[in-house]
Amino acid sequence: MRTITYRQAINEALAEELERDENVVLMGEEVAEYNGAYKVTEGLWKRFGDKRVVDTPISEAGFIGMGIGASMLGVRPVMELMFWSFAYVAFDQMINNAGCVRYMSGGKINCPIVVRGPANGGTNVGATHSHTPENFIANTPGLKVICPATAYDAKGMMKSAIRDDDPVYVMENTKLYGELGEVPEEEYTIPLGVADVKREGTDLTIVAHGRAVITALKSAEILAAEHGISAEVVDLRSIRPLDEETILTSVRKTNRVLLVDENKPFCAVNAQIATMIQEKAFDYLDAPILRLNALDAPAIYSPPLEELQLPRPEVVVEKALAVCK
Amino acid sequence: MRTITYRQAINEALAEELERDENVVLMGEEVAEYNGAYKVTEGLWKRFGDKRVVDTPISEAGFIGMGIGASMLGVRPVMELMFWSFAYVAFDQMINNAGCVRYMSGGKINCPIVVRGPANGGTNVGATHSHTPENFIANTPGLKVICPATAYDAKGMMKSAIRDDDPVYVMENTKLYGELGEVPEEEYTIPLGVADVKREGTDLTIVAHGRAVITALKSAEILAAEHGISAEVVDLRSIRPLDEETILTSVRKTNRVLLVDENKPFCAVNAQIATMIQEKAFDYLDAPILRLNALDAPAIYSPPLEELQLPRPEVVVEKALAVCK
Amino acid sequence: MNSAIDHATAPINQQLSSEGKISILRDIVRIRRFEQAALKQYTSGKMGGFLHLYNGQESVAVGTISLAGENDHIITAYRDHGHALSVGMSMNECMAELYGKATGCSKGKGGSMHFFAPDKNYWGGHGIVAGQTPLGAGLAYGLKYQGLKGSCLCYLGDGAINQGAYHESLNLAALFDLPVIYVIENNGYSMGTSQKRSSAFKSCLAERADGYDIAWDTVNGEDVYEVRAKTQVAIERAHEESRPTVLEISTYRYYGHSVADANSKKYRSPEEIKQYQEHHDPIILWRKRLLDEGVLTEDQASEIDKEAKAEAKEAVKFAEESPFPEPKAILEDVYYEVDQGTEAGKTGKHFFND
Amino acid sequence: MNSAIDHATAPINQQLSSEGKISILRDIVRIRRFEQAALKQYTSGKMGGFLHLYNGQESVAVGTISLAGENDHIITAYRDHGHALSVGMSMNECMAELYGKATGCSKGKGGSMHFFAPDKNYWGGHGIVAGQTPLGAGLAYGLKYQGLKGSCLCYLGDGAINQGAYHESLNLAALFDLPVIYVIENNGYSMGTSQKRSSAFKSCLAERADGYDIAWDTVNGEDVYEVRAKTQVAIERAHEESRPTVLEISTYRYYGHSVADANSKKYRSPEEIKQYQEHHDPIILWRKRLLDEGVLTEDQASEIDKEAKAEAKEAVKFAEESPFPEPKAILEDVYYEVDQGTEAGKTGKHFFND
Ligand SMILES: Cc1ncc(C[n+]2csc(CCOP(=O)(O)OP(=O)(O)O)c2C)c(N)n1
Ligand SMILES: Cc1ncc(C[n+]2csc(CCOP(=O)(O)OP(=O)(O)O)c2C)c(N)n1
Ligand SMILES: [Mg+2]
Ligand SMILES: [Mg+2]
Repeated sequence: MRTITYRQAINEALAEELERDENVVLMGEEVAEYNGAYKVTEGLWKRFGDKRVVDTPISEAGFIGMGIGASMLGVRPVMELMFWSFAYVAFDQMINNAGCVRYMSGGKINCPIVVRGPANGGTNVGATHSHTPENFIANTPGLKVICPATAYDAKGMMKSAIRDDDPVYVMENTKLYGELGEVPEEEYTIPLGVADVKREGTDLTIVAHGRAVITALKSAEILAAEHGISAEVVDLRSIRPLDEETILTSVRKTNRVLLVDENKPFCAVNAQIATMIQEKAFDYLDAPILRLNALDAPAIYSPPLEELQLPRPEVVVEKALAVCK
Repeated sequence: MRTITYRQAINEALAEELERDENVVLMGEEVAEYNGAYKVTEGLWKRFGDKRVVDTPISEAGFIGMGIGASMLGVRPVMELMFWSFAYVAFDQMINNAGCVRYMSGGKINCPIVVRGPANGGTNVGATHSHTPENFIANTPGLKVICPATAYDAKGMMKSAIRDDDPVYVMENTKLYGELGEVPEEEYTIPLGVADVKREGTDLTIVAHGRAVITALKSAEILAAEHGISAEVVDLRSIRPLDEETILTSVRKTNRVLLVDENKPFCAVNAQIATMIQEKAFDYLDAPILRLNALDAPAIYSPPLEELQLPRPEVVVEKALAVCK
Repeated sequence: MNSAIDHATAPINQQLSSEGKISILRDIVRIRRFEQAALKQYTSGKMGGFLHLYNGQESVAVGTISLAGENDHIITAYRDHGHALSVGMSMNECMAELYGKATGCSKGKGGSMHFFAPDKNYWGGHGIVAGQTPLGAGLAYGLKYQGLKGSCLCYLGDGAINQGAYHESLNLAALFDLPVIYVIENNGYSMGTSQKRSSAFKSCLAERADGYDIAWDTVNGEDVYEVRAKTQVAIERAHEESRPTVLEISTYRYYGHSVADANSKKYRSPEEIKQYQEHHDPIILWRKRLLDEGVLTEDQASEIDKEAKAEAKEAVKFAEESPFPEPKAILEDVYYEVDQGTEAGKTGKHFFND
Repeated sequence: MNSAIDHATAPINQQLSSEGKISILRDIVRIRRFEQAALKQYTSGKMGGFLHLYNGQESVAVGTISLAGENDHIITAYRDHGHALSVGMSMNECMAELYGKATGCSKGKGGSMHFFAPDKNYWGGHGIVAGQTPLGAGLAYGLKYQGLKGSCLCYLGDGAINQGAYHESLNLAALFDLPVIYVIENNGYSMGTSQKRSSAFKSCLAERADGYDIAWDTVNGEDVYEVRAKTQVAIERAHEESRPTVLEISTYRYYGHSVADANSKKYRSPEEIKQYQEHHDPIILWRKRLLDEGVLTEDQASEIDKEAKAEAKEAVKFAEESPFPEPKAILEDVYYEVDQGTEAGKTGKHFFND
């Protein structure tokens, strides 16, 4: 199969959906003429023109709210947040308007909007630019949120997100944009709400999402090579809707669980997962579920320290050994 | 001891701190001339005047940011959000500025600000006015968040919050404002980060915060009277900092846990608590930890239905029986 | 009337038939009677939450919305009963919504602040101050995107203009040439705060539009003819030039901010309220105007009032007799895909109570 | 100079000693040399994250801050190196910060966008566009609250004016009579978007201040005398009347939005950049002015440049040789109470990794 980057995979998804449905419109800061701050929308303005690919001023609350309003009329905006961290200036629009208007109208309205952009630490851009709010979004009934970890998933899920008739918030990762992965030429979609076992194993289940999946996979190799531990890696891919069954199936097999997550620990996504597992697979657990998160401080700038702040294979392995001891 | 309302208790805390420290200034929409939308600041403008009690326009991002800026200079603003739900228009200021500026400046700055107001459902004001974002705030290192459940706690903790040199976000509850409780005449403070066993018991630990504590206490009575179950009720009071020891001590004694929380379930505060307990008291648990949260939808308006949406004693009892079976 | 111009002579008003004029009166009266009935029921504990009455402001919604055509859309804040009835929603569904009944326009899920009727181009009913202003720009964006000659009338209060979202919306509206009309319903107060204590301005609140090169005007809201004449200019600007407008319409509310507002007679004098009710009340003024014009008879006027009262009474009965939603309704209308039973809606766990 | 007025004659400039004039040149040159050194190190991979250079804009920070007295405070966005050096921060601490070293002004925790020196009235360095504007109002509020005759100079970009927070701040500043001066550094672009494509306006961006009844002015940023003259008016307004001002200072950046901006020569022509560098460069212009005035000799000018270069080189050495923070530093500087070891800081769990 051909190999393309995560960035290209998303770009293809956007192009295909722009092609397929004339109601799809891309919007955001620098997405058109500049080709996107991270070049995810490269070439799309040139190809689809001013109407379909639109540069916005730096007004996230305004333009995302505008997108939500347009979506109520059947337009299908795909909004780029240059960084998901900037969502906080638009949070009211994203939570209260996109997230509640269907409910408050008794189901008369739906908002087929996608908000996408990178949400990650690890690039030394400091505390205000390194937020990972998938836990906040998933807390909000009415919203959906996904965090694809590979080019294949990013393309297939982005297409599903755009076709979904509810608001879907897609969290990408600047550290993954350049990563290569196999992506078929043929069209495909991946449904939201389906986890993926990225590596099979028998001794331990590692659950992760986003870039933590890559970290988990590297760690699983070390565990196998150096410690004879066979770790299964479950990639959540979609946070809400969530595929609990795939997680539980793995846990019932391995009986030991480590949750790796780049969220800050307090009420991280993996706190939800741990809670669920202990409730639904209590009798299958041979040891406490352990978690590994970003170190609990705002994202530090200093490059070598930020590397220590995020989950990395050495620490995953250490924690895995603790779970398996 | 004399009995006053939760509202009066907060009012006294504010008055005493205004009296004690001339840097304390109250600000918010309608807090001065109108005496507060929920009358928490009643009489304070009259008593302390224009400089110390200030009405603001409807510009939460602006005025809370302004308070944060003033706090960096040593002013100690106590900002009222008429509803905590309105925090979402000011989220960037509250998370990125108050929450990160100390870190990003390498400790050169601190923000002794308090943001307070009600955060609760149950009053039929609809989805956009019923958010309970204590989990979001507690996810953010650099911020502190407390949810007092009684008049006594509200007064003592509010005073500590105002004296604290970090940003402290206080979540009150409109359904509690009118509740009476014993509050001493003499001055006292309650430190942040100390949970309170509101009822002792031996068979089951119920952990709760905010109004869920009151629900838990009612449930505990039913459990004792009708089911012979002795439930201990641990009131977190402070979410961050968190008193894990008091929780664990109780769990080690009762070996069974129910977590009651008005947060929506996904990544609720009680997901963090469950995760922590299963990790640190794994061998003490005789059954899975169960949770009870608000039903997982935006807050419904319809009064009889909203009552069903929030945790109530009947359901707490049912869940408690499930934990104890 | 103090104004030098008689707006009755504006073409849009000249075109107005007698039936049209009477229909405007009927709509104004219906709002008044609906709300009076609602107030009574609210006071006797039949409803929860807030009740923000539109009493005194009726001519604004009715006057502006009387001009709305097929592709003109409406969105407003929480003080939304008047706009709802103006677009043609029934008293029944509105009253039932106040009661939180399953027959309410939002199935009892929204309440007073959240009336919706997308089939009548009415997009609510929004509780977060100014939160609807980007949505208004978005509705205009959508119309333009779909190649329709339309507009969005987006209402906000005098206190709402100080929210950042409104300003961001103004810039977007101007920059993208959006056919949106921001209607500032200036009733002089945001809760207990007078306009002067909440907003810095030079001549008026609408003037901020200047900084974005947006056309604006001020309007005397008690005069239906003026409201219509000036709104029509804005609608034409929207339809023909796809350009935004800001209209500041001065008006007044008789009751407190919401019915729960215990201070409503403290931050303004009873005389001020009385003054308005006696000399500026939109029903009295419009009724007198139509009587003067010979378009309406006293009998007809009384009949309209009687009908409106009866309709409101009927609506109360309807609401009373309607059922509350079933408990399972709590988890409905959260996700479109789930409600429709689509494959997407059935894949993965969407709700997390167990 | 095209302007009819020679701002050199303004009293504040007349009072400026020769040493003061030379000091301004030195500050401008120091910023230029500091950033050129930083760019070189960034390009060779010594730093992480972003590097937003201030090249071309130096006269704005230096000119305005040259007027700041004991109670005048400064806050800006992420393009903050110029302001930092202007308030008197050392090249060493700034360069070390870029390297992420423990000796950096923010202990390596903030990076390029987050320089701070509260002891020099410098409150950063903020990465969220316009997020600093309410803080600026707050600093002014604090000064006023404490009864100090001061001001806050709050800088923002031409793209930042479209954020709601800025508008909310303007209203607050006007309403509360805050001594804040919003300085819009209009370099014509927000990233790759020209002013015209991001902002709707009538004559200029500052004019939006009118809607809030705030005084405003436009300033030619290449002329230090003009910058100082007009800023002084604003500072006096702040000090004497406690009133805000909006100044829009036109300027230009030579490099891309940040060094990572690969498109910097696509959205504007190389000619445009060259044109500015040749005819509007603040160093060339000010230097020439001082030479013309006979205040400066060519030798002195070269000496200043040489010293600045040497200082920058020294700073690179300092940064290179400084240690990175210890890993435990990651969890420091989160909570004041914890850092100080107070009772509050020791009560309850503050960090949740285990
Ligand atoms: C963001 C936000 N802040 C505060 C409130 C509380 N609140 C509701 S209405 C209102 C006053 C609004 O006044 P105005 O805009 O003049 O409208 P009016 O009530 O007069 O129609 C306030 C403060 C809110 N709903 N949303
Ligand atoms: C809220 C927010 N949105 C977007 C960004 C990304 N961003 C950083 S700087 C910038 C351009 C700002 O332009 P301008 O205000 O003109 O300042 P300049 O860079 O020209 O100094 C953008 C879009 C951000 N940091 N914050
Ligand atoms: Mg008003
Ligand atoms: Mg710029």
